[in-house]
Amino acid sequence: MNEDISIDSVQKREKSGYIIISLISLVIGIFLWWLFTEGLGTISHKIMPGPIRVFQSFFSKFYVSAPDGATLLQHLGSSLQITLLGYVIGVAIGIPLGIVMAWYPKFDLFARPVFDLLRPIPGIAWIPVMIVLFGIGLLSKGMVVFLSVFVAITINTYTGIQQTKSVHKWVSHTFGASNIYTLFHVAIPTALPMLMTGLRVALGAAWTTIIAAELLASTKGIGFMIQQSRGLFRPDIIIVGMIAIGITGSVLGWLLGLLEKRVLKGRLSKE
Amino acid sequence: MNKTFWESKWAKPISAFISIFGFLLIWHIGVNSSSLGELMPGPIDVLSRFVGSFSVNIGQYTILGHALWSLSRVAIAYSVASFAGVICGLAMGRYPKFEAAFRPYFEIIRPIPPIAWIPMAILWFGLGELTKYFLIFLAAFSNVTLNAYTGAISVDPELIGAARMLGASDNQIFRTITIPASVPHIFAGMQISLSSSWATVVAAEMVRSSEGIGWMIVSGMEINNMQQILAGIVAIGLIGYGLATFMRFLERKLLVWNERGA
Amino acid sequence: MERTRSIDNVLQARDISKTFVTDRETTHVVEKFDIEVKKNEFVVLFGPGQCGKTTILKILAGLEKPSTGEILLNNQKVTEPGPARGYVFQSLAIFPWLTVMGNVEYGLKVRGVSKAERRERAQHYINLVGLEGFENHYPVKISGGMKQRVGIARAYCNEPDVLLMDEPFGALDAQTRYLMQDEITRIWEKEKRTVIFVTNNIEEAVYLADRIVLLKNCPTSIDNEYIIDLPRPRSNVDPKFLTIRQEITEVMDKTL
Amino acid sequence: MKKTTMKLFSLLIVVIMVCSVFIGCTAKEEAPKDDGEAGTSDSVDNAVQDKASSGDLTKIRVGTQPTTIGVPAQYALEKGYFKEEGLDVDLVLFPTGAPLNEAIAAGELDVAANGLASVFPLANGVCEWIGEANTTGGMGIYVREGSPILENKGEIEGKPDMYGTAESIKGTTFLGPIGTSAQFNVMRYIQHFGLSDADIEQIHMDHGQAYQAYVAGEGDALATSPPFSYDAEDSGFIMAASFEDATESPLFDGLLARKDYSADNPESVKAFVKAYYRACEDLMSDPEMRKEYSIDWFTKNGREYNEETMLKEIEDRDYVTQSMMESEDYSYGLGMLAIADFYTFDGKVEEADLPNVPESFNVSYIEDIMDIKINIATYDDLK
Repeated sequence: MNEDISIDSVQKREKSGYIIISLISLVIGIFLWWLFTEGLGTISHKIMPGPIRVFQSFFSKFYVSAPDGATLLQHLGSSLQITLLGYVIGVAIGIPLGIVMAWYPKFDLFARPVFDLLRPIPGIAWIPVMIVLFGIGLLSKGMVVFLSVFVAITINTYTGIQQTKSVHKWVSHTFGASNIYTLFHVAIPTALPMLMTGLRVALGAAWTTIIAAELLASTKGIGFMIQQSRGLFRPDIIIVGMIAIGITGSVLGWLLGLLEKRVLKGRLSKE
Repeated sequence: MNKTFWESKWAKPISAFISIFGFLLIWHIGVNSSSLGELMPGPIDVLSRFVGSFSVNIGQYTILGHALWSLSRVAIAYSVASFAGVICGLAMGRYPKFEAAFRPYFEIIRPIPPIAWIPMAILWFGLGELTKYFLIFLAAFSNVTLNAYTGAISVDPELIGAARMLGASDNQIFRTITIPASVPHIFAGMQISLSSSWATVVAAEMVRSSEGIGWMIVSGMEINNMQQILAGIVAIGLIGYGLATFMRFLERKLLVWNERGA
Repeated sequence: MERTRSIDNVLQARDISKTFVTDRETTHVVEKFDIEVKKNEFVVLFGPGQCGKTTILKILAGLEKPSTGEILLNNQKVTEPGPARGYVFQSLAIFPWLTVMGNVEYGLKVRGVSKAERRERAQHYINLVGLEGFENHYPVKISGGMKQRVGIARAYCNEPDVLLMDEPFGALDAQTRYLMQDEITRIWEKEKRTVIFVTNNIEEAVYLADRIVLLKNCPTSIDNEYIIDLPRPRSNVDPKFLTIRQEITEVMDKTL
Repeated sequence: MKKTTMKLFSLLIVVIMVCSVFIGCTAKEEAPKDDGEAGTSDSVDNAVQDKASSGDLTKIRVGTQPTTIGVPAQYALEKGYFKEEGLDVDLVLFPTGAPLNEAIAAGELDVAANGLASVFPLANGVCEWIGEANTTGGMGIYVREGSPILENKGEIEGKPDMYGTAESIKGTTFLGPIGTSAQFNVMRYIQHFGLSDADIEQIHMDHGQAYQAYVAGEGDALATSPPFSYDAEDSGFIMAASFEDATESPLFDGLLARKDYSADNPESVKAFVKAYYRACEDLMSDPEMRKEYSIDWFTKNGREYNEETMLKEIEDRDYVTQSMMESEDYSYGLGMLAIADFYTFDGKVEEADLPNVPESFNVSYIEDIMDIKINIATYDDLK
């Protein structure tokens, strides 16, 4: 049964000269945003703060800890800490599980049903369970992130291993290589590109689940910052939080993309 | 168990039953033997609560009513998102100028998870259904657009060459070649979006609701009723699994011409 | 080679050359290529390996723009591809989401021919290439050889003035290849069309061609020509066939 | 044929659309209207009901919490006091003040009965403070047996039964919702010992979850309010500091009205205030009825009370009555000013917004209804 792999990488069309159009459309967008909020004031700043106020708050948030008790970087640090905790555990468990499930059909028969049932359950639904199991500290939030990472990694590893061409397996077996040897020297190298994509997709999943994790009990973190400003009539801080999440998410994805290119150098053969 | 058991058509269902039963057993032992017991209900209580909730109301509906509510929210938002996503994705593929104009906003929206949009969605759309549709729409839209776009720009140039040789104009090529060729991509995108939409329904129903599976979990959190929470989680898992299987079935039926290789 | 402007020239190409310029390097692929093809003439462009033959064909079809020179179709200058020139791709290029009938009638459909008429004409060409009974099959369900027949039928059905074929049998196994060579000869004799056929297989060239244009290696240019006036269907054991083949092979060895 | 794939594909979309709309409607029709629970009641049903009664009523959306502040609103709704005043009330419940504020900001509510969190809509000039509804008692900070904080008592003069010293409180982890009275309680408590929020850890959780987590052994101290404060006492936790000792300012839950709504339809707001205070008078006059009524409504909204805890709450929390407001030492809005002034320390209320709070005090409704004069607090009363 073929897994639906979440295509995360966006195949860029050749570097077209349309960058200018993108910039223009962005500028127009921001201008319209400004016009309807601070310009004409048609939308009250309580519903939608203007770009100037948002960027003011964005830069002031770097050194001001009002109103939620920590600066933007402290929040980011706390969120990243939880994300990486969950990510590392998720990768450590997800990759081996994905490999074993793909390589040993019998194990797959048993592991797959439970995995498929747990897979659609979002991180946020696990929050109460995690409170009970791991309390309200760093670990329980890390576990919520772990779940989303674990699912993404296992799927991609599983699909990667399954892509190993049977002809390669036969070649290795004809040389008398054992099943394990073939796994390590044929299947895993073939799965490497898919694995790398998995790492990037999983980091994306981890970063998006952090907000859910921080709805749990938290004293810091971007999710907490957003959650706090909801009751305080500070939509500008909410938007600052969203921008921070968006930028960090893209930067993380970009970094992993670089790693992927270096690791796979010439191997990114177009099938 | 002779050799052929593994190949026989019974292998899958039986092993599925064994593995799920094993999981419940581990859960049962874990709860009863450790201090976890006071706070965490065992599988028997949860499953009985889950089955019970088909007849007994939780809040205003039975679990079926909640499931229908959640499904209707997902169905409406998902179909609008798929429709918009396909149009946007193909348009981005077809008209590079549109892509250049639309891409900055798409790249900004994509990394921000639906949950982070809740506060602004409430300010813009209030506390009612529209906010929930908006959140689920966000979850589904980016994947469908991405896949429609990838489909549109990765059409085999030979096919386009062949169509051009047969006298097709650019528009005809787009309509009769690019769109059908990207249907497999679009469908893959719709499958991924359906699972992400279903996962977002919990977050969407955290926004002031009085019905839905997500509400069941959220209100369970408020009144500390672990059984209700776990029953909700079981429901989300089962329905999520069912939706994924349904989409795969649909694909086999609809894309009969597409040999979906590994 | 005299440059006549005789009226029966269907396709003419005058000092065509092509250089591909990429940021890393520039490659001259085609140099000083001229050709004149008469109505219903079966011309084979024969040359070793994969260097420029397909590019020339794509230029003749209008799929590729030449760096210099021009193409004349029925003595009019042409720059864009069009239905007047049919193309059969080496990679088959069959539309997987259309059935056999859908593929064959695609050209007519796109030009707005009524359903009844195009159905009838498409059926004619499906029968011509021997695919009766497979009209409603999807390409994924039929063999390589049959897919190539669909390609040929699809090109024919558009009733082009010239049929351009880029090593159409390259991907087929030897046995199917011989069969298809006979098939194409049968189809061609039944419905005469001007054909320009690219191949790197000498036997196929001699078996099919009225006239073989020998191409030198990169950058490709015309070496010389051979007129094959053997009656059809030819047989590759016929002594005359063998001598011509031998001759051309010797000439080819010299140019490598 | 190429047509079929497109046809099937669009068919799929249509099928999904149709079945979703169908599901949506059937599910909605079955929905029996249930006022008790946080029913986002269906305005269509309301209008139909009322057409029968005298004249049509004006619609008003009221937000509150299933706590002391919400009881009079629910009572007035059930007893029909609102209807008598010509109001068709759509009552919406929220777990704490923060989401209620959010609903106000989203323009989803016209008036609200809210707690300490009301300071934010006042400071931001979104709402008017149109009435104080009940005193807030029974809140406090609780710690477990053997907590270091309990070692010394009465360190702060004038506060004999307040526990703790700077050293024992430093580094403590407090559980409780931020932006509400619980946090205010913690901040003022540690201020007495010269500590600030950098010295402690405040974990934000709603009351229910916070209590549950504290019982499960999480965190060092619990800042909570009824009924959880009474449950905490029952399970043997000790009150390190009561809300009154820590904050020294009488805090009132009260009534908010969006400024634009209040400007456009003062009669509806006045009618609401009138019916609300009428309910307060009833509840204060008959404590037995108040106990029964409150227990029933609170438990229905997932807040378990028993006889004993309810009696404690009634003892700790009085509803504001006319006689109370007439008395000399009653100073309208003093609690709100104290809170607003306090919240400027961590930027939750900006310095520049401080004047908005007194400006938002609007006692005209009460003074018209009860024909009395209320003296209003100012910042210098705080000194």
